[in-house]
Amino acid sequence: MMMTLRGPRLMGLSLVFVAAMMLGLPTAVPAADKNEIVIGATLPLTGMLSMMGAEQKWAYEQAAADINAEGGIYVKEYDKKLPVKLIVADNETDAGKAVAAIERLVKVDKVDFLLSDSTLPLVMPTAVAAEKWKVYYHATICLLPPWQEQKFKWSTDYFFDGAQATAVPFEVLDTIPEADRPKKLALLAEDSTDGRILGPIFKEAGKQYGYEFDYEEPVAVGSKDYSSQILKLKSKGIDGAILFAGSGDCVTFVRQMKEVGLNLKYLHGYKGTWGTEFWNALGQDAEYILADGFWSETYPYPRAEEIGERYYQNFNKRSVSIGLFYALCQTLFQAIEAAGTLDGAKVREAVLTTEFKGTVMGDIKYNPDGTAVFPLAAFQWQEGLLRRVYPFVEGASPVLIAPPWDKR
Amino acid sequence: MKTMGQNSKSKRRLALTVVVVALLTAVPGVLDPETSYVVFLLFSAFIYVALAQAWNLVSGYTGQVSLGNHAFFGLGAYVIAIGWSRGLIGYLDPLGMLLAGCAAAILGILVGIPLLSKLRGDYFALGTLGLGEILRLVTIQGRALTAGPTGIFLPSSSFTTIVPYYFMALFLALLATGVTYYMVKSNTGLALVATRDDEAAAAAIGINILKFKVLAFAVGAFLAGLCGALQAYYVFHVEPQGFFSLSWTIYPVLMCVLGGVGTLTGPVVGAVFLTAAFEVAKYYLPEIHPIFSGLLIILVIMFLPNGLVRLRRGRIVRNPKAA
Amino acid sequence: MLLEVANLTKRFGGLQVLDDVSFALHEGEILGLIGPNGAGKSTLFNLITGVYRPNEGQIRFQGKSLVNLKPHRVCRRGIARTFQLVKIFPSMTVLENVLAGAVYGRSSGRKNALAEARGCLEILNLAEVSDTPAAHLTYSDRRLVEIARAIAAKPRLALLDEPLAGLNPAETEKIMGVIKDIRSLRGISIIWIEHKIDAVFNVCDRIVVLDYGRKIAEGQPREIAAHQKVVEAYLGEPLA
Amino acid sequence: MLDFIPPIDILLQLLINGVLFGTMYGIAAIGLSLIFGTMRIVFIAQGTMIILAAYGSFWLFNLWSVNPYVSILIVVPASLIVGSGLYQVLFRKVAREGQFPTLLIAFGLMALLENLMSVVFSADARAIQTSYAAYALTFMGLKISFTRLMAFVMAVAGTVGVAFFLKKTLLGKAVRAASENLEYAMLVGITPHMVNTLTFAIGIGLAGLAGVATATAYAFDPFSGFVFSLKAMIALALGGMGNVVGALLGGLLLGVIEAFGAFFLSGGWADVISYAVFLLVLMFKPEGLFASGTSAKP
Amino acid sequence: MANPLLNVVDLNVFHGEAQALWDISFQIQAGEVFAIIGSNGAGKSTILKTLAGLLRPSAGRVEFLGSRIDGRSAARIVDLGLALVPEGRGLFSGLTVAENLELGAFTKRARPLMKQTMEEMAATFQIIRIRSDQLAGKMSGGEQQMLAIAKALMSKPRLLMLDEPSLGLAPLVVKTVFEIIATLKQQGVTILLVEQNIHQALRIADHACVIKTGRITLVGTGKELLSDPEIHKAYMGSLR
Repeated sequence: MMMTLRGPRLMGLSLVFVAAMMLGLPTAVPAADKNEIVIGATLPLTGMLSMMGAEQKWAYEQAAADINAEGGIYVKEYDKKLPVKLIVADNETDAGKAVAAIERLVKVDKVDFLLSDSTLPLVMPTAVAAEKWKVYYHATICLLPPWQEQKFKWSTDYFFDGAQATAVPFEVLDTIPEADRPKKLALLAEDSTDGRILGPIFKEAGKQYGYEFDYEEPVAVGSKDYSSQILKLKSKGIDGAILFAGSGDCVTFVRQMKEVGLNLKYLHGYKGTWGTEFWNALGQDAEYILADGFWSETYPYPRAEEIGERYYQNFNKRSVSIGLFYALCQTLFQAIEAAGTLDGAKVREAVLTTEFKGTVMGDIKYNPDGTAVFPLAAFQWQEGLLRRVYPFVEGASPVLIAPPWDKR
Repeated sequence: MKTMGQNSKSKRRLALTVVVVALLTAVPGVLDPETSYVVFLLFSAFIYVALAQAWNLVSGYTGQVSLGNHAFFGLGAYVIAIGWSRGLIGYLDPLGMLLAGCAAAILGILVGIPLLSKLRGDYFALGTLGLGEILRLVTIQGRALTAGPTGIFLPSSSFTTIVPYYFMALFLALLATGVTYYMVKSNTGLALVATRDDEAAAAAIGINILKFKVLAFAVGAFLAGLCGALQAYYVFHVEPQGFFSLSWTIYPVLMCVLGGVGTLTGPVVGAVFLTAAFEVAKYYLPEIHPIFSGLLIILVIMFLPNGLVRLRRGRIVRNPKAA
Repeated sequence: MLLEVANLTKRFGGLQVLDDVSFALHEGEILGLIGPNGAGKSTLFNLITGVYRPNEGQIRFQGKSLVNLKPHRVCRRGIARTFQLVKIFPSMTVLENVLAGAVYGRSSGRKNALAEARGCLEILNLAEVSDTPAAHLTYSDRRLVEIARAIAAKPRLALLDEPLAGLNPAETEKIMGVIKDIRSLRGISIIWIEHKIDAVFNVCDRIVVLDYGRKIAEGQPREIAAHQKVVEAYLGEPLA
Repeated sequence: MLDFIPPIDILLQLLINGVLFGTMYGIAAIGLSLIFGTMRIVFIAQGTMIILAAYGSFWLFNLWSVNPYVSILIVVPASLIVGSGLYQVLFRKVAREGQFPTLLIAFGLMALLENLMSVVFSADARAIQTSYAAYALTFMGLKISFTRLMAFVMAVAGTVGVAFFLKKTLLGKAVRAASENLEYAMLVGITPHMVNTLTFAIGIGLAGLAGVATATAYAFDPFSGFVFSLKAMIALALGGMGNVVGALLGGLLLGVIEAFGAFFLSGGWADVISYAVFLLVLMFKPEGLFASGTSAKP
Repeated sequence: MANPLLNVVDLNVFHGEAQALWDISFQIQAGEVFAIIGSNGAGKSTILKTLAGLLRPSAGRVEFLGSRIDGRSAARIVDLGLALVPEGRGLFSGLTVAENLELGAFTKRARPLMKQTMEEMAATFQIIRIRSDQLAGKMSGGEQQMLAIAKALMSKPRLLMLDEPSLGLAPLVVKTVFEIIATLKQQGVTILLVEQNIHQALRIADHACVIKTGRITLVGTGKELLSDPEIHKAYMGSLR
């Protein structure tokens, strides 16, 4: 077997090499005198969710730049305004990597606070990590029930309320004259964490509004072929549906719907239908399809329009989510100022007790259990633009019924 | 072999190993584990050492290219998650981890027997690759037992310090290396290497080829299962996507290849080196480091196909006459 | 009777490689197995050692059938072999090669096996190179290692497949001596496939001749040398 | 879960859908089969190459309004060149080193391309939007997607083209000869590098064709290639390695299995079934379901 | 003597780290049949493989038509006109007879002449006419051997090398093979023949050499060697 005996020496060498690399990693000196607030975030900058991560990162950076333009956040403990330093680490759209990235933010970058990662499969493990290292984690885009179940002490979660969010389609449907309403509804929720959690809640909400699903089945993630399912829908005479799936899957689904000739008067997409890319991929076929959204630049709140416009200037497209991330930063900054300290526990306390006024999401108030909710919006593709149809506050458009494919 | 008059050499090696282990044991005492990132990095490096060693045993010493490490890793993690969430095992429970390892080993045996008795190398690699995919899909469909795509959340309030993780990972790395060393140095090693070198000749001297292939495969699975179990305890959230990720196979393979396949120190060197290299890449190239990793894989294979450890040996004993 | 081969037939697809071959081997005998290329000699070895299964016929070793046994089982019954194309374990040292034979043959315990292995290396004059990686050996030493590995398994019967192929006269002499030693020192019976017929004639007790899968002659070397069919088989046709 | 017995036309529709989609697996599998047959390389990046070609077609359409079916004329030749380049740069040197170096290089290439594409093109799902993108022909009451039918036609044309090349041209015969016995092939004057370059070019050329088919008929993102590769491997295992027609048939079979699995169970289980079939075939019939009766070697 | 067609000078070849050939030298004149004979493992096939460019010599040189070919690729060598029918016949068993023949004419030099050569082959070899669409692997051993020779001839060789063309064939078929070789000789094809069927080989050979353990031990005309007692000793040892 001729074992090589030079291994140990090589190993020693490589240990030296590793040590050298460690030194190469910049290590923050724990400052006796604070001159900045370090806020870290792990985000999917690469991998499947890198689009979302990029958007979220942009919103965080805007908020940090905006507050720094005002000189920073006044912290009573130091009796001065401290600028915000934002550090974003990549999680490669992988929970394990996200946890490792938190470890680095905490130990190398010595962050004072953590801002939210993206989507439940990444937010939950990072919330656990924050719990381990006792750093305050200001989270969002994580369905509330799983988060509540864990009884986290070091994080909060700002997200839509399941009951409200799942009621949206029914509230919208209720605005349609009874004769035009779809008769048979289907619930198609993606076979993922979110889909599994939301599925039953949709049913519950439907019941409350007097709607029943005549068909429901999980939708396989990333499948290139949904025709089997669409055939089932057709054979059951379905004419309205809620589709919870990623954007690629939604594109495939809608295309095959048209191919197979399944006519839906009302298709309310969740998660996969709001992107500009969805429209680009489907063109006119996307018309009349509804989409969810965390936020709208048509909201009548301070700076909402401005932030939306800034995003448009930068990326030449509209977003229905950046406002949420921007508002998340706004509430964190306000809470830090209110707490007057960089102590995580106290800032969390401040988050729970402060009434946040005038964010781009409107006013926000956290519950004692660490959650806060915002209303989920609904949009409909009309002439290539997302028109807000819900909530029915100022600026909302009426919903349109989709004609059959051959009548368009 | 110690009977071969290499006593002084093996003593020196032993001494060096003891010194290194002693130094590593002292790390959490010297550096504050709660604030030092190095402790964490070493923790993840140790897990990779163990995983790389597990693959090395199967593929390096036995010559069966397995791409199923992540299947066993994920299975180990799920055993912990399911057991702990139902109160059957506890936090950082050694018995639970043993159970996880055994579950992985049993799966290894069940799958190994038909795959290893029927398949040539390429097919075996594909078959094991398929195994990981199947487990991932089955856990997604696993409803209440595996909590589907959501995965299982574990009581994170149990966490107090990273120190026990550090030592457990160190132990796993040592265990994997030790098991490999023991298996290779013992009669088993003779059978494994004989099988790799020439199956017909191995069978002709009385070696039950299938038995040893399956044995190595099962031991590799056991070690990977243990690693998965520890990772489950560390992340507190076991879900299909991350725990059945192919990277739990590919990175260890890459580490082995970089360090030297079929050598004892190769996987150790490779794992430590690459953990550090990826870390640095991630820090300086946050948005494009996977491109760098891909490039690194290609470059390593193209220019160091025999790894660092082999490279040195090759230079020393090269026979000038060889055509 | 140590080994009895009865009516052995083997076909590969349509090709009849062995056709109704029968012979027997007595305890302590050295049996030469000769015949032109393609006569089916190596196939016979592969049938005895369980690499192939016969289409028809029986193989009995010490009274028990070997048919359907896997190669490693056959070895544990007490039959070791070498290969026509030398098969050593190149990434092991010489001692490790032989040790593997001792450990998995019929020795018990590592210590005994080690002693056994060293003993075999002694017999074959390989002690000096025992720590050399097998990959670095000369061709003739590889042959020797292969034989040493086979006898380290403590067989009752050793099947040697052209151990002299590719060796020069001095090396040939050496291995012929070794073959005799194996029997006299260890009491191992031998079936020996060889093309170097003079060597076979000098060493073997009896000879079996195969041609086109059939046994065409069997007997003592002197008888075989005079056997018309044998000469024809070898030289193509009767000498002028 | 069988809550109703489906009428025959639905079963037929399922069959058609399965076949139409299965050709995509099939054409990917043929490329893999060629590369595997001559070089023993398990080219796991094949799916990613398909996606890369799909992006090629996508951008040609979006930036220069090149009709996606016309883009075949650009994408496929480009793929041929990329393929031979890949062999020359990545595999020529390593091809002799054995199995896992080449596997790892293919994996590295996959990681590299996936992330490169996600950085350059963004990770958004894309699809080509044409007037006929969701148009379906009606044939005896059955709906047949136009783009999928075209994809099917392209796949069949690709298969026929490759089969013709292998059967009827001297170079094609040389490829078959070399994958049967490289040494014998060298003795008649065939150089391994020539054959390898050729097969890699064709393999990636097929990926190019599959890429155009993907871009026109399906939505794709930078990361959807890996699953494609895995499915192509399954198709390959079903069809028997190194067997062009078998690979296509394997793909069709897989497509049909998935279509029926998705209908009768659910999408998630359909994948489980296809992997289970894969493992079972590997375990019990590793020569593939459509292996021609070549005599089992002793 | 005129310039030889093939001139082999002091060829040394290694198999891995074991030397297989030592200082092999011989010449072949255009139009003659040259035989290399020797027992199994003596190194005959190694010589042919080296000449064909499949193995690289570590020392020595090979001149063909006055220019050096050692170290050139196999493809280049066959294009120059050195065709080898290897042991095992070198056929592509999954390809048809016609396809095998076409590939025989793969070289740049032979390709333009493919059609014409094919007709010539069909005239010489009956089987090609009848069974051109049959898979080569499905033919009998004798037919395969004919096809293998025809395939090699498709490359329009200046020197045809045959490695044990009679191996594994029934006596009657062997006779036919040698008849073919004789016909080729008459047609002026230069042939390098490796055989263990020494009588047939020497009878047809103009010149021959005997190789033993990698070294040439005897050289002479076919007739001289045929009556040389050493030959019989080399094969049959003390038989005489």
